[in-house]
Amino acid sequence: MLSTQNFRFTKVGQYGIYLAFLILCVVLAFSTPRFFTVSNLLIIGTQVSINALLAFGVTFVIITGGIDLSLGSMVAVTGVVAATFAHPDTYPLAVPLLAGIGSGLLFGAFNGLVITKSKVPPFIVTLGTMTIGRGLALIISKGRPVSNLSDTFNFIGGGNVFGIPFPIIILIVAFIVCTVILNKTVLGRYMYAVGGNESAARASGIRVGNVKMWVYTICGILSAMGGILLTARITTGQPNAGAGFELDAIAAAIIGGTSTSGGTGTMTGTLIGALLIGVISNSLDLLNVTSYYQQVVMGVIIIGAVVLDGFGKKD
Amino acid sequence: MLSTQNFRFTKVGQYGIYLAFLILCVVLAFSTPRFFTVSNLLIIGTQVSINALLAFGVTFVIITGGIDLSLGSMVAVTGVVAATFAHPDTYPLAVPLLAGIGSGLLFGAFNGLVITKSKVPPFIVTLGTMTIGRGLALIISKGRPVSNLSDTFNFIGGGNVFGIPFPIIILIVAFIVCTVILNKTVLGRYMYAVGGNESAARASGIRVGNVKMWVYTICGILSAMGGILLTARITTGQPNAGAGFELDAIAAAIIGGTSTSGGTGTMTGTLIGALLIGVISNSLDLLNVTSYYQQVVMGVIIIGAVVLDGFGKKD
Amino acid sequence: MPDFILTVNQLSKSFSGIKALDNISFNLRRGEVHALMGENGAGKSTFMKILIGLLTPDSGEIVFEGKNLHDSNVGDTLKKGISMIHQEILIVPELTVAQNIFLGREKAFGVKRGWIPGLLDDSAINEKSAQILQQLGVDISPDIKMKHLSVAQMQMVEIAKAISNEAKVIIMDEPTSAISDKEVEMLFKMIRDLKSKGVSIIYISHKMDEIFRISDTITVLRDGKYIGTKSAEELDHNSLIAMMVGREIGQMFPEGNASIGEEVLSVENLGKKGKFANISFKVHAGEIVGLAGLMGAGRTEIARAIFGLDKMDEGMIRISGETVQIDSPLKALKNGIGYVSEDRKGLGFIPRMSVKNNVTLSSMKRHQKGIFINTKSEEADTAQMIADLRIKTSGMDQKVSTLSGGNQQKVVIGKVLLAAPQLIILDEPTRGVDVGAKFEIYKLIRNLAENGMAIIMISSELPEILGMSDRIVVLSKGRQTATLSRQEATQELIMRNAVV
Amino acid sequence: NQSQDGSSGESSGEKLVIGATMLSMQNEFIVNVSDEMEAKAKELGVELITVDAERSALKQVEQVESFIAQGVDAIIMNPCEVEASSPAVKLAMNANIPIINVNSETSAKPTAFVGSDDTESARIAMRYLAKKLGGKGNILMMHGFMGQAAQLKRDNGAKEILKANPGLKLLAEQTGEWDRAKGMSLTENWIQSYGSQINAIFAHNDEMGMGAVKALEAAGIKNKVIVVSVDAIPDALQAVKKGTLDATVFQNAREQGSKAIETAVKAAKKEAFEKEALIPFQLVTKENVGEFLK
Ligand SMILES: Nc1ncnc2c1ncn2[C@@H]1O[C@H](COP(=O)(O)OP(=O)(O)OP(=O)(O)O)[C@@H](O)[C@H]1O
Ligand SMILES: Nc1ncnc2c1ncn2[C@@H]1O[C@H](COP(=O)(O)OP(=O)(O)OP(=O)(O)O)[C@@H](O)[C@H]1O
Ligand SMILES: [Mg+2]
Ligand SMILES: [Mg+2]
Repeated sequence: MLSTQNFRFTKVGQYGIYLAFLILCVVLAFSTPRFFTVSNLLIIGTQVSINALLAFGVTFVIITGGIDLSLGSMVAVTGVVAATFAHPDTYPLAVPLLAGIGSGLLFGAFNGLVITKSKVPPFIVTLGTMTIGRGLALIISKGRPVSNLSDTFNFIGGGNVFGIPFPIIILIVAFIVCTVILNKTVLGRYMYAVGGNESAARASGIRVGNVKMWVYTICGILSAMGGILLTARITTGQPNAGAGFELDAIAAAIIGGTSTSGGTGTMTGTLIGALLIGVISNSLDLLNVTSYYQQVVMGVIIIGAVVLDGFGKKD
Repeated sequence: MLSTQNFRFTKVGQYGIYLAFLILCVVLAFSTPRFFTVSNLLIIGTQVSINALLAFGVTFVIITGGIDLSLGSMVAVTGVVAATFAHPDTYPLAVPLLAGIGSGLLFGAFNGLVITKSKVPPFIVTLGTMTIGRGLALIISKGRPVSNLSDTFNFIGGGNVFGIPFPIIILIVAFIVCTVILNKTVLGRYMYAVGGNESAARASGIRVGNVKMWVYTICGILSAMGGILLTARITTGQPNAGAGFELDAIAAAIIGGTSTSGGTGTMTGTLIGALLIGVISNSLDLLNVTSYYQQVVMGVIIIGAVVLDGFGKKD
Repeated sequence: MPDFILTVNQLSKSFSGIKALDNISFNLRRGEVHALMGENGAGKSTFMKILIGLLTPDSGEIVFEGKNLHDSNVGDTLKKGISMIHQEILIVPELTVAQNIFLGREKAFGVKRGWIPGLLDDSAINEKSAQILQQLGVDISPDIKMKHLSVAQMQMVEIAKAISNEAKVIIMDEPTSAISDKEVEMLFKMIRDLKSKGVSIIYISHKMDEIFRISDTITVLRDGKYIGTKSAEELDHNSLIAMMVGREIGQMFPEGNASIGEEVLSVENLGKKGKFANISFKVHAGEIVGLAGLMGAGRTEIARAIFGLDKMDEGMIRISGETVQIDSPLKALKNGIGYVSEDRKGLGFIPRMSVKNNVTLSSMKRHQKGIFINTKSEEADTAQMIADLRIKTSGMDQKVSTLSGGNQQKVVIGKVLLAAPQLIILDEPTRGVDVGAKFEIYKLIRNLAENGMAIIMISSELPEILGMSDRIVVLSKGRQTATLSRQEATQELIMRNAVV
Repeated sequence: NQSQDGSSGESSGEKLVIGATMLSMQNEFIVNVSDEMEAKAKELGVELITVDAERSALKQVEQVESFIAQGVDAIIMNPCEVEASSPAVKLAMNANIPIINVNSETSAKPTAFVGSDDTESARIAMRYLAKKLGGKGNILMMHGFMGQAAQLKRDNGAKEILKANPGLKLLAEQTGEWDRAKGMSLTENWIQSYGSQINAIFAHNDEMGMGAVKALEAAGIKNKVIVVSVDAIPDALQAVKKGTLDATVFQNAREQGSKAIETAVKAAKKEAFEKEALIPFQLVTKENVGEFLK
């Protein structure tokens, strides 16, 4: 009753989507023998990893009631920065990694700072930094792809450990860390509180501004991880990379049950959301659906999955 | 204090932004003599017109607490549909216009229907229809621009009436009609009520579903007007037109004081928001700012304008 | 010189030019219960929010235990030992009861030591919460999500939260507005306990009897100004009201002389699984039917079902003898049923809209010419309502979110009245409303009845039920246990039927 | 119902499967190449799976990964990027699947290349401008999406010729993001800035070139400004015929498409094939536009 009045974008539940995802997988397994093979599943995992990292980051942000549209630009900036330091025989691997992550951290912290200090809505701030970031990536790289990267660096995107692609390993580690932060730490608790009812959080003595700073910074770090992964995967720092990634990441989070009005969401849901998107786009290619129709089918399945999700619950 | 608890994206006020806009114009008038000429102002007006039409539409939607990401795709679909009927010596002018507007109306109504009937958040529904729409535009046009349009049709985008470009006339008419709908009609009042507190609106006897249907449908019609204008301006129906227009339109609305949590917003504010964006991008070209830096400056000015807006008020 | 734990000097605060507090001075002794009284909008909550650090004053100083409390934020004040139960229930719906109780204090109570910084220990929090809730005598599981609780239960959790902070000063801003007598007794027991331990309480309430039962000292504010501080013994009911309102109010419940007319509403065997069953009663024109019962008895659920907000599983509703199907509020309004919810924030008003736009929201049919709004008729009706209900507002364009609670309530009543119903359901119509306004609302209800309106009044305040109703339906755990006439009803009889 | 020839049923197992990933199926030129590939594949009786990389190198790499996992017999790639699409080439080579780059290059060497050098297209366009202007004049350049391979190469080609012609002055350069409407707005703003100073505009593609023409026409100064762009899409050819667009540079979609399939089939069957099939650009002006209009 109380206090639900302004929950605009109604929450999408957390269980139905698992079912929707399962159904989709079963249907696919029957429609093409190529879907349910180890190699294809590993490919899907690898393909999903970047979007999932961004989606984890934006899940934190959305849980506090914010939004981050600058994800894609952060991917470009951090990728270009990392690539700049990743030429063979220049610096040890740690340098490009730290430079990339560091630039993402700064970018995210800047988002957080502007959002908490000014009263500008996150939508506008991050729309602004999305444009700024795109410009920065082009300025840093002088508009040209930064190529000729070291093999050790490229390993991050293309290597295997015991047959498991490295991006999948990063994905799993990030998932565990994010889940712990969200569910097991005070910071995670405060994220839910700030997003669930900012006044109540403030009245409980929570420093709302600090929580927001953290959240956007973490989102920046995760975007940087995505940027590094992308750069290593295509072995180039691409200043125009990541365009539109923000929408996919936000979609994954919302499909997974995070409500844009804040206060709810889980990392598992987001992971499923990202997998759902990844599986659809993989299987549309496998089924050789013509590209124009792919887009139509993609849209229909995403809406359909979330509708199905809604049926699973009562409320 | 009270009842603001869930207003996530804080509202941006309605007066400061006028000041910010004025300051920007004055600065520009002094930095380049070419800015404040009749011909340049008419060009800005023409360039702004499409974004403004979409922004008016999405203002209605955001006021009810929703969002519409499918604007850009609707521009493409409606533009292509209109162009298909606009070849010279085929149909009278009314046919492409009605076909374009009609397809926008249907598209918008479909958005509204899915949003009200399913419990899927508008963000996901319109993200889905954004993809679907893009696919449809490509399917209809077979991926190719639809060109060779009649002169009467092209007049809509390129013609003048007493020296005033036709797009500006459409813009002014649409602005007046939208303002009247929002401020003077029962429907407009209900939009504010639904966005301000949906449960209370329902308990007051408002058919919330109907209001939402109207809002998305109107948004579809305005997008179609944008699509027709664009098609007539570039004398081609482009299936890939309008990509990213949704973000510009939403930005214009929010810069103009519409809160993404619903319940507030004015058409005048949105118009100023659209003009602000238009003026910035026009003047960056006039001042010949390098393209990489253009993006940085654009982002900074948008955030800056809204920050300035915040200072104007106390709260 | 007495031992003041808190001293406030010349505090002022205005909102966009309007003075909410004007030079307030205030002293709080150690171990006293100090009541803060005043009409709706007098500035009580604003004052308290400044004390806790949620609002910053324009001028003035606050001294707590000899130290200036200047520039503190809420976190600091809470740590220094001031805690507060807020008037508007401030909870995080998606978190559990225990998580809400310890929100902001996890570091002290529920953090495991380990190599991950800030790792939570929810089982410790749950255990501790269970203890506190038990002390308060409330039966709520600490690990259920807050959003599943009723408003009353939420208020109990808020009380638990404030009390468990081991504060030296506890501010209670209308802590009993949503709870019933049983819980109030538990709270008072706690307050006495705390007092004996030297804790000071600032107590705000519009319920006069509570004030005289619990407080040692009473300070009165009026229109943001300090009126005076007296010890509770010096005052009686009437003199306190006079201080608050600036005039005397005679009899609280105006005499009714409405003639009972035709049957308007008749419900038969209403039932909703797990909520209520076998509810049957009738309401006639000019009649006031009271629905009495304890918290959670199902009264609100019945009202919601009749108004079409919830579906019911069985039963029949007749309006003026004709069976109607009501599946939405719109249908209810069309059938002449109006509802003033107990949840005025959730279901009552649109906070960002003006008084005028709220008041006319349910009656736009009468204020439109074609698709356009007829501003003239709208303004005329609003002006009428502001005058009739004595809504205290700076103008009909003031946003409802900035009105005081009582005036918000009047706006909601005004909205329902303008829809011109035959039957009006008032759910806790005087919750959080000051004495003066209460009296006005009672007069208003009487007036409506005299003009032939049928009225269902739900209230947790027995005197109100007894003073106003022509007939009283008593509910207990979703069952109808008695239907009493005005003559036979007594406080004891109602209570006996409410607990069976 | 019955299939007329052996293109279904048992025989489909023996049919060659070719996977093709295209830069963008929203680009008319690419769509033309793709259509030609489709037609040729049908003619040769091979199965062609075409996917759209939507201008994302990452997506392209992933699509090639999928092709490899599916075990296609050959891959045709229309690269999004020179560098960033290279991992796809390496992956295919490592998996011993022939990969043919069509239309543009990658830094990693594929099995075969069919297409032309983008830099050359800009050189051709710029040389034309230089000749028309008599080696002297003010030029505006409209870039494609910044940082993309085609934009970079066309930029390089144009700058080369500019350097060789010191009389040509680059007044301003700015991106029109391949888009006609953006190109039009940009030109409108340029007209405000430079007005009669403008002698010529070089646009990185026909879409933007058409936008420039529209803006110049609206301002009534089209006859004073020369506009050249690249691609020779039907709209542009019409405009050249009408004389509104001064010239465009023709890329042979037909030949690129059919040659790509032919090469892929040969490579898959381990027959001899051309390692590098260069299909030349052609300048299209009013004089020779008839050859290209069909
Ligand atoms: N955020 C605000 N903006 C503008 N005016 C406000 C705001 N908050 C409170 N006010 C005004 O300040 C005055 C004091 O309000 P306050 O809530 O302190 O009253 P109160 O004594 O607690 O009343 P009640 O008994 O109804 O709770 C009222 O006139 C109210 O309208
Ligand atoms: N939002 C809610 N979610 C879950 N259960 C609820 C909710 N609100 C009320 N209930 C439960 O429904 C039952 C009936 O509550 P209802 O509010 O109708 O009681 P009431 O007699 O009106 O008492 P009150 O004085 O609390 O309004 C109770 O068991 C209560 O706990
Ligand atoms: Mg108060
Ligand atoms: Mg109740």
